[in-house]
Amino acid sequence: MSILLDRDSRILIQGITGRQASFHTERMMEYGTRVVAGVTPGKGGQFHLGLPVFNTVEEAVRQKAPDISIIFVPPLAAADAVMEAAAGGLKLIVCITEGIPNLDMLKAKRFLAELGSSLIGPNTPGLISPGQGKAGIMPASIHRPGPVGLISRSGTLTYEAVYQLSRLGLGQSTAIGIGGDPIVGLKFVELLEMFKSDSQTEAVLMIGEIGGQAEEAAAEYLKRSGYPKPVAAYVAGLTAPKGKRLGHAGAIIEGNEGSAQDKVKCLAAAGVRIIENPARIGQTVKELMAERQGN
Amino acid sequence: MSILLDRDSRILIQGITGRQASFHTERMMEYGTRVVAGVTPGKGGQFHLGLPVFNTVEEAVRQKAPDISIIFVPPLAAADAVMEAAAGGLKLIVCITEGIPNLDMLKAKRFLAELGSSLIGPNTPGLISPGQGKAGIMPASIHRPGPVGLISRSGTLTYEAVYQLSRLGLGQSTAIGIGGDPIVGLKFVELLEMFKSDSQTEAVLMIGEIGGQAEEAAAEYLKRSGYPKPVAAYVAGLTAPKGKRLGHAGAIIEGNEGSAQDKVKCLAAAGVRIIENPARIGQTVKELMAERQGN
Amino acid sequence: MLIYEFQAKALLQELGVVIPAGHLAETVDETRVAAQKLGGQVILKAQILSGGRGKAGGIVAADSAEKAGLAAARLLGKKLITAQSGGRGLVVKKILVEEFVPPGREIYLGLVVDRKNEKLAAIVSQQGGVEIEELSKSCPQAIKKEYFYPEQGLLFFQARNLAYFLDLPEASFKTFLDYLKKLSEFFLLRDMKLLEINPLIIKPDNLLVAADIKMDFDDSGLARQPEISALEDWSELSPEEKKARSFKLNYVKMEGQIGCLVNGAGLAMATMDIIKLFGGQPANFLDIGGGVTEEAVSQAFEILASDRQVKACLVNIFGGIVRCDLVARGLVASARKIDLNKPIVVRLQGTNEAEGRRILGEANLPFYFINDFEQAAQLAVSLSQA
Amino acid sequence: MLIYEFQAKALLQELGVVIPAGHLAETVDETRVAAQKLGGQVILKAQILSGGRGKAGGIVAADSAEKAGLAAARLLGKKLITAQSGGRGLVVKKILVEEFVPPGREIYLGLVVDRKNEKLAAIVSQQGGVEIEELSKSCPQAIKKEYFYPEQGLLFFQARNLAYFLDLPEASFKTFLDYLKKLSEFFLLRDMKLLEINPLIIKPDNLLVAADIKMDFDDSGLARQPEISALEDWSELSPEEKKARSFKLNYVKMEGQIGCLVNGAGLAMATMDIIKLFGGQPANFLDIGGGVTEEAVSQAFEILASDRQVKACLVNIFGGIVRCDLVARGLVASARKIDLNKPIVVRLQGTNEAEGRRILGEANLPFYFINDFEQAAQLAVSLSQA
Repeated sequence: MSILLDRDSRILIQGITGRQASFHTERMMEYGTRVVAGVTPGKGGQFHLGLPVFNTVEEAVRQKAPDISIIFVPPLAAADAVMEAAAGGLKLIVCITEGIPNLDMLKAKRFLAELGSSLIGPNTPGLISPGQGKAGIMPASIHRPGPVGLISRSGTLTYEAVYQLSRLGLGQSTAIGIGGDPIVGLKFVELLEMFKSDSQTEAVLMIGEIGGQAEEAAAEYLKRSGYPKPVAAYVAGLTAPKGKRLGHAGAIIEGNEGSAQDKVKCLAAAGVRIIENPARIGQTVKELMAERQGN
Repeated sequence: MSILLDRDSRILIQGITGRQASFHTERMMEYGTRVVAGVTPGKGGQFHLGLPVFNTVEEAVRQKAPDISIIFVPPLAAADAVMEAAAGGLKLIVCITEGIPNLDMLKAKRFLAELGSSLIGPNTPGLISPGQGKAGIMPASIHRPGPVGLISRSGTLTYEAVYQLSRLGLGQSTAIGIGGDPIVGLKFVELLEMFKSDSQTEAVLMIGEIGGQAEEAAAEYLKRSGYPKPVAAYVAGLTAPKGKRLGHAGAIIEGNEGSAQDKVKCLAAAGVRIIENPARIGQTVKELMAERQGN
Repeated sequence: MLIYEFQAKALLQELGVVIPAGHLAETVDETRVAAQKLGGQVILKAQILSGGRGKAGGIVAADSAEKAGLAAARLLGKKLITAQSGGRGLVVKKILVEEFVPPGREIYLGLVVDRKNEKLAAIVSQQGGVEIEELSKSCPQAIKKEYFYPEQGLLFFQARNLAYFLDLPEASFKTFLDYLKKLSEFFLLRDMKLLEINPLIIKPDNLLVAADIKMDFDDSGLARQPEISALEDWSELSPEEKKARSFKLNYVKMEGQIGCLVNGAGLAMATMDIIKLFGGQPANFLDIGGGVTEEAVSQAFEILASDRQVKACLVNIFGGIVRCDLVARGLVASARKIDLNKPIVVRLQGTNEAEGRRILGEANLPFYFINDFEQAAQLAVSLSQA
Repeated sequence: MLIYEFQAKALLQELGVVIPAGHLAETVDETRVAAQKLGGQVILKAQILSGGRGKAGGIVAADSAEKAGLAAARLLGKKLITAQSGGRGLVVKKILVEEFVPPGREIYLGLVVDRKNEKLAAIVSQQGGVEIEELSKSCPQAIKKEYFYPEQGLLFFQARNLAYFLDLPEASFKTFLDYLKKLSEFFLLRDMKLLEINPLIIKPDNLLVAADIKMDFDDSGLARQPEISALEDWSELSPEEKKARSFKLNYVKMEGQIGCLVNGAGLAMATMDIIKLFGGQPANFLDIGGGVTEEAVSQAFEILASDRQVKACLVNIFGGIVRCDLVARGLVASARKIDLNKPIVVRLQGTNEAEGRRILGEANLPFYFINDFEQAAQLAVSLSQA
């Protein structure tokens, strides 16, 4: 199995007629993902990439019953699109868009919580269950099906990690980018919980970075839950200066919060294998899994 | 037992120094209710009716650990007071105030739902568990402890019903006024559910009135749940004209919704004993209970 | 609180919603002048605080200023009895004279506080000009609703959902979204209960014109809405209603012969119901409320006693906050002022009931004391039919 | 986006928050005139986009216009190095000359987007003028927070809770509530990330004066906040930063010797980290982003190559959306324009990596191709230390 996404998942693309959306929708379909429809207000009734386009999510849901929506909508309209997906009944929403205002996301998250919809992102490459489906913009070719669950706040660094894993013969059950913004949907804790009961997943790799408290929360959860699977983590930004935003809107050390040092300390104390060298991510995961099997 | 309120309940009075609040707080205390503190912003540190007064609910909670708050705060500040009580951790809030704007109540209800607090009212006489405690403004003397659970949208009509019951030797487990406004907290369904598992309650009396859909919802619930206890209902306003507000802000037949005839029809279809003559409320409940015991 | 169509249209115009050109007229001459200004072909709309005017003859077309004047002469001062106005009808004192809007597609647009879902609802229908409630029964698929939270407002995708449902011409699409946004914000800002544009006309040039408008405000919100409160027209109220309002009495005139004076809305309704049950007809709903004064009771009683339809009165008091002695004193004070030639059945229960009965007993007036609710009602009915 | 204190104070003044009388000065003369107008006894505050000015000597008192002029002469053009400014320091170009506010009680008032709770937080402390984060560690009971939803705003009882916590004099109580209401509304309206008044001074006459203010706006909200965007001062940026900004490159200058050019923020951080791990020092953070053009790559590379601190460069590309050949072309274009006398380690992975290497190989420039991440970093470090 895998989490969140498998070969039966039916994908909706919001903002499908945009350039980026079109490109990545084609890549997803090439990978065998079941993309069933798109939404672009004003283009309802047209076909795009062979897919029916609807004016509203509501209409797309009525006609095509998707269960995951991927959002490629410009930043100032994206939170509304997320809420539209939730109101339409979508239970998993993947928001690729970068640059959504914080306040918009806060409102959208409260809205989603009440409707019981989950969000991945925003500002995420999305997620992939190798060999089953891809709901995102990551290069599919580096992925292999396998036993490692991957949760990451980063994009290309995740590709790097996946590349290292696959080269060592370690495939991935599901690899999820949780997004680089200050306010994102599902974070480490919720996804660790899902990987816990996923039979395919034998170990989890976390890729954290500076800013926020998501890694600290994960550490607390792992400790509290007596997490049964081995977990390794790399946290980017040990050399990051305070108060400077490094690329991601969420990657900023504010006040005394969010330094990589603190995160690494918490995770280590929770029994997580810390990866210090980002070139040895795959190697470390492999060693960790071998040790555990040896026991 | 009883529902919502018993002799261990610790009561907080918001707006305690007002004239009405003072009068009714004294009556509650005379009845033996454990009123533990009051709140009036700006009067913190004073004593009133022998009770400590605090500036904020937060402070009152810290010092006196109340579990029910009764709100006697002017209409335009009352919804804020309700939210303050919920934020302070109070799980039951009784709002006596009449004339709170609809939009304020809608906001407050969403706020309370997220915090898991329950509201009785607004525009309610409150509730009483005879012989145990009184959290409201009803005349205590007419009540007797006993087997009838009473849920009512009205004030004096409830007193009339209680008077009739008590005269026939039928006491009340708990009698609750749910309030005469369009937007109120707990309604028939939630309270019927509580009476269902209350051992003291052998029968439930509903006093409905025109407006809204609360009686219809109750009928549906009773049908669906196969409600195990006998239920009788009187619905006021069979002679009410359409579009006119009769006293209560909520007592108005709007469009095709909310007529007493419709409500009576639904309730009867759900197996509720309908009381047509408001002078025979007590008598009908007595007969109903006797019939059921006869079976 | 309902406001007049012309007031509602002025509010909408401030928001930027297009309304038909029009002028308010209170005389035949003013009507003629207004019609002249508007080019002669006009619609005259009686300004009363009730829906259903059209069927009652309150909306008249005229194709010249001359004919507009004649129509106004017939309309002004006329009593309109609509489905919602109650039996006594509402007198036409003002006419809104509007340009004739050529027929086009008509749609319905409404915003309302939805009690059942405890949210706000934005409602549209492709069929404008009809009663939305009837439509919702006969043809629910012709209606679309979107629910929203007051603190969040109508969301953009919701407005879009409604617009697509209506299948609007492209040239009207943005205007419609703009209207919805402004109207929903106004609704929230002004503590409204209901806002209906029915019909909203799509003119051949795709302009959206609000042809008829209904606005109802939450009475409980008026205390913080001085601009809206100022729109209230007391002249629509009967003298009795005015008196009741000024003494904070909940009074609604009805068509029967038994005047009712009760404390509490539920008990007042129940009192009306029991009268009907025994074959009588209540002349009114009257809830004196919890914070009532002796003076207010006295005024309340005068309203009943001076109603010529009333043949008998029923006073039904369950003393709680309201004390029976206070009510008794109010009754006596009033009975002394007016020529009381109607039988009064009095039932007093609860707080200070004995004292109340003593006061009434000493007054030497035509009171019948009955302690039992049912007997009191039966007596009132038989007295009213004597 | 941070704005200057004088800009923030102007915004607050529009809201009705009291600020000290003051004037902005860019020269010694202007400072002297401003001080004269303010009565001689003044505070000079260097206007730089960074906190911690006080400790860095950016805030100076003067008790006459003459002395103010002398202080300004020392301050203007000076480089201030604060705890948050980074090593290179910020040049003082403007001075806010303010009236001297006599000492009084100082409190802290802050509004912030709270990532952990995913709400907004209003924060107060009885101890103003200190760093709130340090206080929250050393003395958490001195701080009170209220969390609220953006769509609902700060609730009245929450404002009251904060005010009572501060134990304000009665005469300041209402003003404080009023400030909180206005500030929280402004915060929401303007897409802010942080608003701090620190200290807020309670003057002996109970007036509340915002003595120092920090405002930080959500960069993602700027697209809908033209008034705020207009406040950005590009003159604070170094030429490199300006260039990076105009090409949408995420560039942060640091203190080391190895210039880094990477795609993706996480990989860029990891690249810095691995350099440090092998004993080197990164000269910058540079994420070229996903939508980068050949021209932007070229500009990015020029920024690195022209940095005199840089002894070696490390290009680390994991091609996904970004194609390796595009990056290669950008590098070559740039290397041809400038005099490239620094060693460049290049690692290309992913989309079109072969083509990228071919392009670089043909360029006949000092590139070292290393496929392995670790080896690439090690080589860059040793080259930078040669």
